[in-house]
Amino acid sequence: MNFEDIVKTLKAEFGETVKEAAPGTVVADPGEIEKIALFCRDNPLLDFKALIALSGVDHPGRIEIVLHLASYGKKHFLVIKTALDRNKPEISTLENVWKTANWHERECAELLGVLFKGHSDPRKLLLPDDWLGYPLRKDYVPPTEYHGISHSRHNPVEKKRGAPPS
Amino acid sequence: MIKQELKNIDELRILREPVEGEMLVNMGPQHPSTHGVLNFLLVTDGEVMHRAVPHIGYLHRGIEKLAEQTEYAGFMPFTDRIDYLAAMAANQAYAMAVEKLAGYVVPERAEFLRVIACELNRIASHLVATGSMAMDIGAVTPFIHWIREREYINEITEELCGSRLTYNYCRIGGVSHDLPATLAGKILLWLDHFEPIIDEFDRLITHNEIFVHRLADVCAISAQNATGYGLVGPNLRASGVDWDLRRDKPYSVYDRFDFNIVLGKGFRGAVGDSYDRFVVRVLEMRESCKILRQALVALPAGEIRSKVPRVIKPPVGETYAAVEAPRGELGYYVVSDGVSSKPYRVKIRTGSFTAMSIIESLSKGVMIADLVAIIGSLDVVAPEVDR
Amino acid sequence: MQYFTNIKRSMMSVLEGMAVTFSWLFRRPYTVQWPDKIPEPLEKTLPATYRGLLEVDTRICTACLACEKACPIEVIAIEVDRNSETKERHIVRFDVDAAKCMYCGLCVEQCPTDAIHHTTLFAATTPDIGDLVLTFIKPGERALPFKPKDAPPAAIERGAITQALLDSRRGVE
Amino acid sequence: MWKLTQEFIHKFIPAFEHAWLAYIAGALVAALALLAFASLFAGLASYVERRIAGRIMSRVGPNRVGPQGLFQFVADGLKLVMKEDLVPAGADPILFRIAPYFVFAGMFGTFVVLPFGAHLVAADLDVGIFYLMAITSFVVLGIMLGGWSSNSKWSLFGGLRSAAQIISYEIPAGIALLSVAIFAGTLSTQGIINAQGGLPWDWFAFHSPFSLVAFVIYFIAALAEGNRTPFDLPEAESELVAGYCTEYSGFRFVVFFFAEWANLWIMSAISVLCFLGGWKIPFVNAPEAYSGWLWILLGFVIFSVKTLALVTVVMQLRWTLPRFRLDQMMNLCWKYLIPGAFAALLGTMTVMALFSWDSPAGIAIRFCTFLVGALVVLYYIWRIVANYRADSANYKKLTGQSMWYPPWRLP
Repeated sequence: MNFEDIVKTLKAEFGETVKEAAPGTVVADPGEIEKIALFCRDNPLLDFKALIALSGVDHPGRIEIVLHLASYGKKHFLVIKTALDRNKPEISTLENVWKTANWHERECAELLGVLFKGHSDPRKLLLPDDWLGYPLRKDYVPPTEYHGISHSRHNPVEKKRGAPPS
Repeated sequence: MIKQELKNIDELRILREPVEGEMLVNMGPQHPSTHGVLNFLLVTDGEVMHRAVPHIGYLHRGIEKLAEQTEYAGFMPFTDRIDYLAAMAANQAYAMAVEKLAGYVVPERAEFLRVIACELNRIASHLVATGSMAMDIGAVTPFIHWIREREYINEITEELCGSRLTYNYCRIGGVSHDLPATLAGKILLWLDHFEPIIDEFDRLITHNEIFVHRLADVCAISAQNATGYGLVGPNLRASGVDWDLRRDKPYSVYDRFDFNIVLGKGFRGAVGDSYDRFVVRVLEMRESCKILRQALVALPAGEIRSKVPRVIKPPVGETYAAVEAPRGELGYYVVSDGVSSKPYRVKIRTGSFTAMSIIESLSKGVMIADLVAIIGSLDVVAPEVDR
Repeated sequence: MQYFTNIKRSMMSVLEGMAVTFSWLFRRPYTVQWPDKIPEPLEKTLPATYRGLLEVDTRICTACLACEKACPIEVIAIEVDRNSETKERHIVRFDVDAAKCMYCGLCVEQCPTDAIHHTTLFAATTPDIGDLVLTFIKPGERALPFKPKDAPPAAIERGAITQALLDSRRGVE
Repeated sequence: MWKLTQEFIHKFIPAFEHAWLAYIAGALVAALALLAFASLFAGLASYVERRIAGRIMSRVGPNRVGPQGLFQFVADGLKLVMKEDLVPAGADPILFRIAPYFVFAGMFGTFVVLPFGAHLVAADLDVGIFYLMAITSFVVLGIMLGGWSSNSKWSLFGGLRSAAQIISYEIPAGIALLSVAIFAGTLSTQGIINAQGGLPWDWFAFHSPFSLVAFVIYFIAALAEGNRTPFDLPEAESELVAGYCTEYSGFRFVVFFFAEWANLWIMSAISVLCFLGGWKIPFVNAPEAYSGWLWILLGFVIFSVKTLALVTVVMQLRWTLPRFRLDQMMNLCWKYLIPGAFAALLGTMTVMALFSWDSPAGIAIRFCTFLVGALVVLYYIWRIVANYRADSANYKKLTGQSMWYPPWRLP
């Protein structure tokens, strides 16, 4: 089932909240995301039973959440993108649609600072529990030490014009 | 005493108050059976576990942040370090992503060389997976035999691309080294030697009754549960879902080879139990041998790298390219802003990350010895989970 | 009945497994007993494409700094100073930090005259990690960048320079 | 040895009237001789097992310490003795220190009854086998103490697992030995051996198909009691790090280590003496023949050859079979071994009641069970040759060398 039919069925269901961006990608607005996700998974025509990846991208004005969906039965793919406001990124969790979203969202939350409303286990996944700041944001300044352990090592092969921190 | 142990982490809010008679055991980061550095907090009642709370992140090197500070071509050696057992798959996926983004065409011979290196790497990775799983169950000998077979593969890749583990064999637009004349013969020689050894391995372990009883019907994962938790690769196929990127989303030259996809058929118990995952990996090794033989015969002549500028500046855009790695789908979502020669964002999707997330839900009422068997059967590799 | 098939099957599979392991007793062990019980030093047996310790032949280095740019983690440091009146460029410093290098081979590909190349050496143990910074130009010396039209000097056996450097670090004469 | 030393003293120092002093001297000599033999065997067994394990895994095994690595166990022993044997914080100091010696006592106690030759036995107690079963329960005590007192959750798991395992496997072992006692009519070890003949089909193992089953069941139960491989749950490397002896280091670990390797000899010695006709020389049946020194020595050689054969089988099992899970191990014991042992007991009794030892039917039954046993061994050897041949041609093509490399040809 190629991309145009997918967009047609989505538009039939959700009207203008779903717009077609690049080939294979659809842009949806954050409020609707849970309903769209449930629809994609349960509709027999679309049958997107697998969420391949949920990634966050930090753009200057907005944080984009990108969902890569795949249907093992129908063998077709779809990318759904939503833009969130950068200073207060909030989106409802997709955990009860795809269970794998649980860990993807925890990782996206701690690395990009996105708040997933209704998430069952909002602890930090990869970073230590008392880590400050969101590392994957563009304006993130890495701390030089953590609990007294310094991050930078003297670069023995220093260049005269100021050695970049290795 | 228990509360004092976990005072600073607000674990207890997640775990309910441990009932009298329950014990919190730390299957800690330095435990022999967690492949790499993982930590399970087991809430057990004697041998039977009520819950296994995984703690990951010990090996988080922030590769995605690193990607934003290195050039497109310079990031290739880092992709080996994501999953050191399947370095070739990571290389190929990254190379494909950037080639699709920048529109470079990979010559025919380079595609074949990539497939050959990828299949060799898949056999080597499955050797370690099945071997270490047998070792976790208690049989030490198969692991050492499999590591010996892997030595032959390391010697072959040493000659092909110079390194035993972190190949760094792909380049954007092709491959770094050409196949030496003598190496094709050596690979075929090794394949003839290797196939009877798999039969011997089957006689030694796969059909061993104690091994079967230790694994059959242990944590069977249903197809629907596997897709829901995003399992990929051999774990997914063992649950009966017929999905293999090499055939369903054909990339590179895989559509020219005929090989069948191994599915879990409940060989000695439920479909999708640990024994199925083990047997699927062993059978997949045989399939890879078939692909290798066909690829070596059909290897065309020609140059191995297309003309690519030294500093790559792809246009604005984003791509997602995925490869069937030994541990499932390994995908790169690369976003470029068209201006700088460094990727704007690289998201790496790995198989072990989702395989690790299913362990917590499986661990209800399971014995500790079985938890060791599940981690082995799901073939979780710590660096791939934490990136 | 399942009771007896279980017994029969386990007896047979234990016997089968024992037969396999016993047959291994008569097969040749695979261990290479490095470093002392092997016919020839291991460096010789490694293939030519092996990416071991880096080595720079400063005589044919054209000081184009391609390798330094290609290296993703700034392991190579080259300093070239220009003599003001004679407009001549000299390589004053060519350091490779072998401890930090990840042997990826990206620098070797960019070098036009194959001055920097991999050797098959891998045993780089030195008392202090600082010693692993291979300085291919002695402090105070200056090397003339190689012009492609000059005649290429005599080729040296690969690995000789780095081995000499490491031996001098370890106090081996 | 005990009686021998006593007669020796009386012969040479006839005026010596303190009988009890001679008694103690005899005991001391016997104890020291047995300790020397046990420790030497424990050390060499550990070396040989590591060599066999090496060769099974196509590697070499220890060959650097001493000629071909023979002194490896001396090096291990010295290393462990010199290491600081620390007591973990919070551990129960007294119990932690006593535990290894309980295990050692339980293990070394069994040597008193084990025969080495016609008259070479420390003390031929007439409660022989009963004494054996009683002493091995000391080992359980020691292991549990070790597990509990080292104040680490993993050792606690190891200790409890081994307690469950050894206690529950003593039942099938006991019943299997019961059928031996009924056959031989006595409990004393020398008596049992005298009741069996020298030729293989005169051994008790081949007395009837049921006694063959009893032999197999006893062998499996002995494996479990020694924590050997299919049952090495207490110190399962992949789950409990090293089980009950995780926290032990230094000399205390040597004692645990010694107990485990000495147990190899005990386990196979009991099997050989009860089922495979001890030190009986094949064609010499008359009891008075076993008085000359040469015959006793020949008896000792045959006894140790049979025991070493069983020891190698146990060693090889360790590198072939995976480990049981706790509930599977209990399931195997209570559902398979114990009913099997009772059936074997009933079987041997009926066969003994129906056919006397020398009646042609008795001989016929003995002979055909022996044939069954021989057939299994021949099939095993045939499978070994088939496995070897399946790979040797390819190996030659790949590496150009012939694959044949007999284990005794050490690199």
